[in-house]
Amino acid sequence: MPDGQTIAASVLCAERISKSFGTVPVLFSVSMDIRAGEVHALIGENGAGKSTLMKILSGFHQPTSGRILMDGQEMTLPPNGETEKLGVVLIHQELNLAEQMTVEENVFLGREITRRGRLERKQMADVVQGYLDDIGLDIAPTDRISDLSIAQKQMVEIVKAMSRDARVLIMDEPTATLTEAETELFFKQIERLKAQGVAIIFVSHKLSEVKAISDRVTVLRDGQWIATQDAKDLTPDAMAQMMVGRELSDLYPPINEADVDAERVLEVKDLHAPDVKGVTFYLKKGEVLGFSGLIGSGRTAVFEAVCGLAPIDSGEVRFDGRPAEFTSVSKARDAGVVYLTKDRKGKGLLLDKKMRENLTLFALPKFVRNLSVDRKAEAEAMERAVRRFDIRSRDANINVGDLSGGNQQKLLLAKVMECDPRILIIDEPTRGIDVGTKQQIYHFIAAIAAEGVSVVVISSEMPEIIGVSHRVVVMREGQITGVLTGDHINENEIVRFAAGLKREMTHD
Amino acid sequence: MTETAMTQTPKSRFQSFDFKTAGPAIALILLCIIGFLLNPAFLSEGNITNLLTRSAFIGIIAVGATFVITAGGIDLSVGSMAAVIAGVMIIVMNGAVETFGTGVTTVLIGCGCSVILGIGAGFINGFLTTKGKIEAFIVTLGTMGIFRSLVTYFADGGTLSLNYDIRGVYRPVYYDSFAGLPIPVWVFIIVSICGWLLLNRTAFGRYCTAIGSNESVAKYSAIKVDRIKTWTYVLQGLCVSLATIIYVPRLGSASSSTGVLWELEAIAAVIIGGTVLKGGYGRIGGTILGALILTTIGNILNFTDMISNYLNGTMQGLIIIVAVWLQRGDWGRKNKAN
Amino acid sequence: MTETAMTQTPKSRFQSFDFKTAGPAIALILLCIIGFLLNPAFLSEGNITNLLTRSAFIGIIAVGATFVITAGGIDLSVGSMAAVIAGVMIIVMNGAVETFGTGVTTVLIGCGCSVILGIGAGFINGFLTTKGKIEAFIVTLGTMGIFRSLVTYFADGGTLSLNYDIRGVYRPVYYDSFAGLPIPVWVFIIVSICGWLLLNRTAFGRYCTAIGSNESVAKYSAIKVDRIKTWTYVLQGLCVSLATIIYVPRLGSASSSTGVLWELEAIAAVIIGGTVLKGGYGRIGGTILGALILTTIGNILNFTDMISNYLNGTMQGLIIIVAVWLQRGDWGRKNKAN
Amino acid sequence: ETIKIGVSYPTPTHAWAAGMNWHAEQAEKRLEALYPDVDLVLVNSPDPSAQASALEDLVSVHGIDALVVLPFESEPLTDPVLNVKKSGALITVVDRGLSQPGIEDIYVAGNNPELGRVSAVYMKSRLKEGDNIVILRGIPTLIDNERFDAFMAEIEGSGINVLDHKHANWNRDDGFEVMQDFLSRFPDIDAVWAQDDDIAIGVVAALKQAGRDGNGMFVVGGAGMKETIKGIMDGNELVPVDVLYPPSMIATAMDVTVAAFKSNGPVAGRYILGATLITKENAASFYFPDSPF
Ligand SMILES: Nc1ncnc2c1ncn2[C@@H]1O[C@H](COP(=O)(O)OP(=O)(O)OP(=O)(O)O)[C@@H](O)[C@H]1O
Ligand SMILES: Nc1ncnc2c1ncn2[C@@H]1O[C@H](COP(=O)(O)OP(=O)(O)OP(=O)(O)O)[C@@H](O)[C@H]1O
Ligand SMILES: [Mg+2]
Ligand SMILES: [Mg+2]
Repeated sequence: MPDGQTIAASVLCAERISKSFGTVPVLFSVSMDIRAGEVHALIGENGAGKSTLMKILSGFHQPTSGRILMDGQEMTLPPNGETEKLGVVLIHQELNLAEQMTVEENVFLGREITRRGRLERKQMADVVQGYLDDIGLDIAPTDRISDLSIAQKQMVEIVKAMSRDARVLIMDEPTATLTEAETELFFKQIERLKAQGVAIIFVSHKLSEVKAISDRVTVLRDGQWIATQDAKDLTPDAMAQMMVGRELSDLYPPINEADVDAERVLEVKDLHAPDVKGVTFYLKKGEVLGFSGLIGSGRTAVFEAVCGLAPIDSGEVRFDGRPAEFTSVSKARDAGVVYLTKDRKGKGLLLDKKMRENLTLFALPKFVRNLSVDRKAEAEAMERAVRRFDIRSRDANINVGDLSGGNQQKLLLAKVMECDPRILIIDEPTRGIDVGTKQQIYHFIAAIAAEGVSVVVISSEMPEIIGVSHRVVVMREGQITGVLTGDHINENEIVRFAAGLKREMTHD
Repeated sequence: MTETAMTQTPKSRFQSFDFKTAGPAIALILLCIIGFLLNPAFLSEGNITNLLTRSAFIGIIAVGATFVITAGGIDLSVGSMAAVIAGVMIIVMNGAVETFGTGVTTVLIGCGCSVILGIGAGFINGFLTTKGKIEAFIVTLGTMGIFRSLVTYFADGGTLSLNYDIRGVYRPVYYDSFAGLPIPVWVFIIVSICGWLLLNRTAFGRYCTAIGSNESVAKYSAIKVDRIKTWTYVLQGLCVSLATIIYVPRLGSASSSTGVLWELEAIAAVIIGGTVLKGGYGRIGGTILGALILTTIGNILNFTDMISNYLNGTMQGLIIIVAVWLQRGDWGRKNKAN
Repeated sequence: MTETAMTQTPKSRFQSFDFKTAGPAIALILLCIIGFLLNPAFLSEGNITNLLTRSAFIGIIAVGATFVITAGGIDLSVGSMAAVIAGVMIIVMNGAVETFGTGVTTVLIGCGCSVILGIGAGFINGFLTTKGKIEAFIVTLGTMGIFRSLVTYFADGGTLSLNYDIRGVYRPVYYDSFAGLPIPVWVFIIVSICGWLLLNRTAFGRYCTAIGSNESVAKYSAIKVDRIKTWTYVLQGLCVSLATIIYVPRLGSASSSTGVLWELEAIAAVIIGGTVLKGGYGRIGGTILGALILTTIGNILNFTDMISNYLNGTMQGLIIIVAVWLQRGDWGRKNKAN
Repeated sequence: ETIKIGVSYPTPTHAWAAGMNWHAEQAEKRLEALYPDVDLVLVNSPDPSAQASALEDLVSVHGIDALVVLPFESEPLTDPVLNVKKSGALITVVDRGLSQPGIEDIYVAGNNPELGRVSAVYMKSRLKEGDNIVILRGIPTLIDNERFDAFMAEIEGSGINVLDHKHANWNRDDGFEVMQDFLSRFPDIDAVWAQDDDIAIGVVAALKQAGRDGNGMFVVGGAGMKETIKGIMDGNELVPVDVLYPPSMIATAMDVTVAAFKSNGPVAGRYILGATLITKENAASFYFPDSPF
């Protein structure tokens, strides 16, 4: 597809790249070129091969066949991030930070500024502080990564990439964990880099973002190149259609009228816990309750306290009308209250284990027959989960760490669903998931709510919250600032509560 | 963790023959061939029996260690624990003679006491590690010193010897055979099978692996991390007590030099067998082979006088390194690895 | 990895007073108070000097171990390495007497030989671990046996002793003082400062931490993981050789029992000092305090005959566990933790 | 004005050393009761370095007037003992001589080469030309070498074959395992020199297990463990004799050292204890039932 002219203008160009892991082919003769000063979006379903292509373009994987041209010159990219010397920088989809080290240490890892062997710590800290200010991130260069929230970690990754004077900046789902406000700040930086002539490749499942920021869009499906088009010619719907290969119906399912008289299965009164300051709310049977707010507003903290993952300082939790303080996660699980973490890599999945072991880990007591784990039942569960959540891996036997990001997320969802919850709390359920699967998940949430399961959806994606919730709770700084129902659930209202511009005390 | 993930991944499918599993077995077979070439008596029935019986001690302890290590812990105290348990067993049995005579009852009392002590000592290690939140290395280094000095104290620096009359009753536990195999070997086999089932077929085993692989994931998966970890140490204690029960009738004595360095041998057996020291991946079968390999090395060195006695340690060290290198099993793929 | 992440996370921002750092210092001060109460001579100048000088050996080795452990490795061979280096040094110096006389030159040749051996031995450990892809535990367990048996071999089972005339020249390195402090203490101070600078102020130190924290992150940051890891073992070897250089003039001999269990002491000093055994977090200052704590415990036990000698190990074990428990520093927050 | 006497020896890790510890403690009680102005301070150390440290502490903290020391090893402790000497203390060295002559005022020791020689002489008295023996040695140290070399020198030319010798580290378990392997390896063994009573216990167990304890087979240990001596008194044929290496030598040394302060005659000098062959006839006089050894 790329004619001679574009090759001349492109900084980095992949020609008929194929890639197999072992015998399993993942990419089939994919071509893509990136020009200076453009934002080139790469979209496709989960497991389409986007991350793999990005890793090939930055030297982390070697292609099985095909050529890579840089400035028109064919070359073999050096491995292990050494392409940074050539100006090609990748932000990995999986967070790639050393947890025990500080922000500054991570940003400069591998290319510290030294003078006569000694680190210029002051200088490096200043540089990092500068970037942090630019991107509007309120952390110090001396903070440890392990103390940060996932979104903050993602921002640190972005800072790390920006600090490297890239000619080609490749970003694999950088915005998956960011809220809209943060994404906006981030896009400002992108615009700035673009103006400096940096070529940017951008992978995202948020198609509206793609539409907003990119100049050209390349679509992959099942490892095949489908199309490369100017973004201005495409609508998000058209993109989705090209990705999935079929017409997508409504993303969100119709919301059933909530049953006003349904009993309250969960009541939380004046809960105080780490990062939670006096939270009161209730959850009704069969209800989908959205939790919105800015990053770090304490939504996660509330439910970690409720589910026995964090200590409760004071307050009351009532389950089925009876006081229930879950002192351990297993007690919560046995009662049917399950929490799906937003940190799939750190807290959700065992990356060095197979899918089956991960799937059944949470609900393992269910699989125990005669003191031993029923492996046949496990295999059946795996089969069911693959069908139900459309988990796609070309090789059923790979470690979960080698699954594509979206498929990991689906597996995580399947894992908590294994224990047939009565209350399902899902934190950022569609992080890194393609539109097609998103739609499935939303329908799925609606369906289990209709069966009488109560669902709490914590999400930083406003449309998602609005699209699936019966009611929406908005939090700010560890407190609930408002509860929205019916027509009041709209972006405007949520933002005003989340930003602290409006506050109402609802006590029922 | 990361390391394993990386080394295991590449194209394990291509290998119709799984080296990672077969590695220790191959190393053991090679050793046996060497032993036979040095001296055909190596493969005599008597020697094989001796070898298996000897492996039983370290092997049983190593089965316990496999759980501890798989769950990301470490236990340096096992050798000293064996010594102190043996010592207390002997004191208790000698004391029980007056009341219960020199019959089976006394021996059973001794064994019961051993089991209780093993479980208790393991629980202390586990409790301090989990609830005390002290690094396992430090806790068990501490208890290692404590147990060792306690047995020295009980023995008054010397040797505790079992009453001669009880010895007669207790002796068969070490020296007798059943269906051609000595009792200690049977105990070893049973412990191994139980250990294998526990690690590979029960929820407990899964939980150990999960904790060793990623403790936070385990916690978020409703696993009682502290409880499971404590259990691994208790299990280790139980294994030590079983090993001690078959050790005591052998020479009927315990002293401060009993079980010195068993901890290193046990851990080495576990690692040689392919379990990952940082946790998350355990193999009981490998552990058993590891214990056999270690014992065989010592045995072979006793079968030849080609090497200066002083260099035994050198041979031992070299063989261990080579055995583990062999079991990596990717010497063929060396160049292809990036 | 995970463990640390969890224990460090909660509101470290809020603690104005960092227990994690102050812990070992508090433990040491408490020990000194106990020592003084038992016997005021504990704080006499002579005793303090002895104590510092004694800490120097383990301390210097432990500084090296801090790097190895921070980068996620472990070195069990240091004690045996010290023994074999001491042995070869003595052989070389005795041999050099004929050519170079009994002057400073001979001593310098000995020291040079020590440094070369230390670096060489460290390199072997590092090379086998990284290029041979064998678990560090196995490699260094193997070399531990090899080094130990080599020194036995060189000494023909006995003791290697330094020529008496060289001893006179070499003696001051251990026994003399400079500006009120014995030479070994100066060496310890210099090694500590260099170690601290290297770990905290150079890119190398950061690379060690990064590798221990997450090896694939380090690899993806274009850090030459294998090379850095090898360097940590070489550094460890260098530290061992320096410790040996000041050890030899103390006793003027080496035998198979030289440096037995130093590896455990060195690792214990590192862990007591707050470095995390699984890597990713190292503290030289803590290591130095850890070495001082260990030596002080032994010293205090020599000061009192209240306790049966046999129970020294018990006291030692208890004190180590309590010292580390103290330094966790979150006894106040006990109840809030889940 | 009390006389402070430091007594330093290795931490007992095997029974012989424990016997020594017992004798030292007995002597402490006895001497302190006898002379109210004498204070004995007993310290033991797990390795040469620690013993050097302990010696430093005895001088700097306790300010001892005399030192009774059983050095862990000769070489490494020569200088530390010399330092104690420089502080003005009287020095008594036990068992292992220092590597520099003239430091000690009093020397009390067993006789290692003699132990080896006496054992060999007994072997020769029981065996004929062409008979086979195996040797289990101790921990590789000077002591072990002295005993072994003297044994080999004495046995040489007798026509008795030494099939092999391995280190059993003065340890029962090692003795058992090494002997098991010797039995698998050599079909014809007529006698065993185990050098030490602990090793001998392991050897006997292995012989019994293999059923090769008859046919005139015998084992010679060494040191003088009470169980062994009891056995000899009772006419045990498998272990018919023992060669003495008395753990009470430390008590002897303490007596002599106290005598150096209390006696009116000179006591400095060398006291070498014999390596007596203990047989059924003389066994009773070497039997201490209360000692741990
Ligand atoms: N190291 C590996 N070994 C084996 N298979 C792999 C490996 N890495 C990726 N794969 C497989 O390659 C396919 C493509 O994965 P990739 O991560 O490129 O998808 P993706 O398009 O980025 O998806 P997502 O949107 O979910 O992130 C998947 O089926 C995945 O399981
Ligand atoms: N700005 C911040 N500074 C420091 N820590 C923060 C910050 N924001 C969040 N955190 C961490 O996040 C936790 C509370 O936020 P929590 O994760 O519950 O919020 P959330 O609303 O779920 O946010 P997210 O969008 O990240 O899921 C705290 O433990 C805190 O350590
Ligand atoms: Mg991806
Ligand atoms: Mg006294």
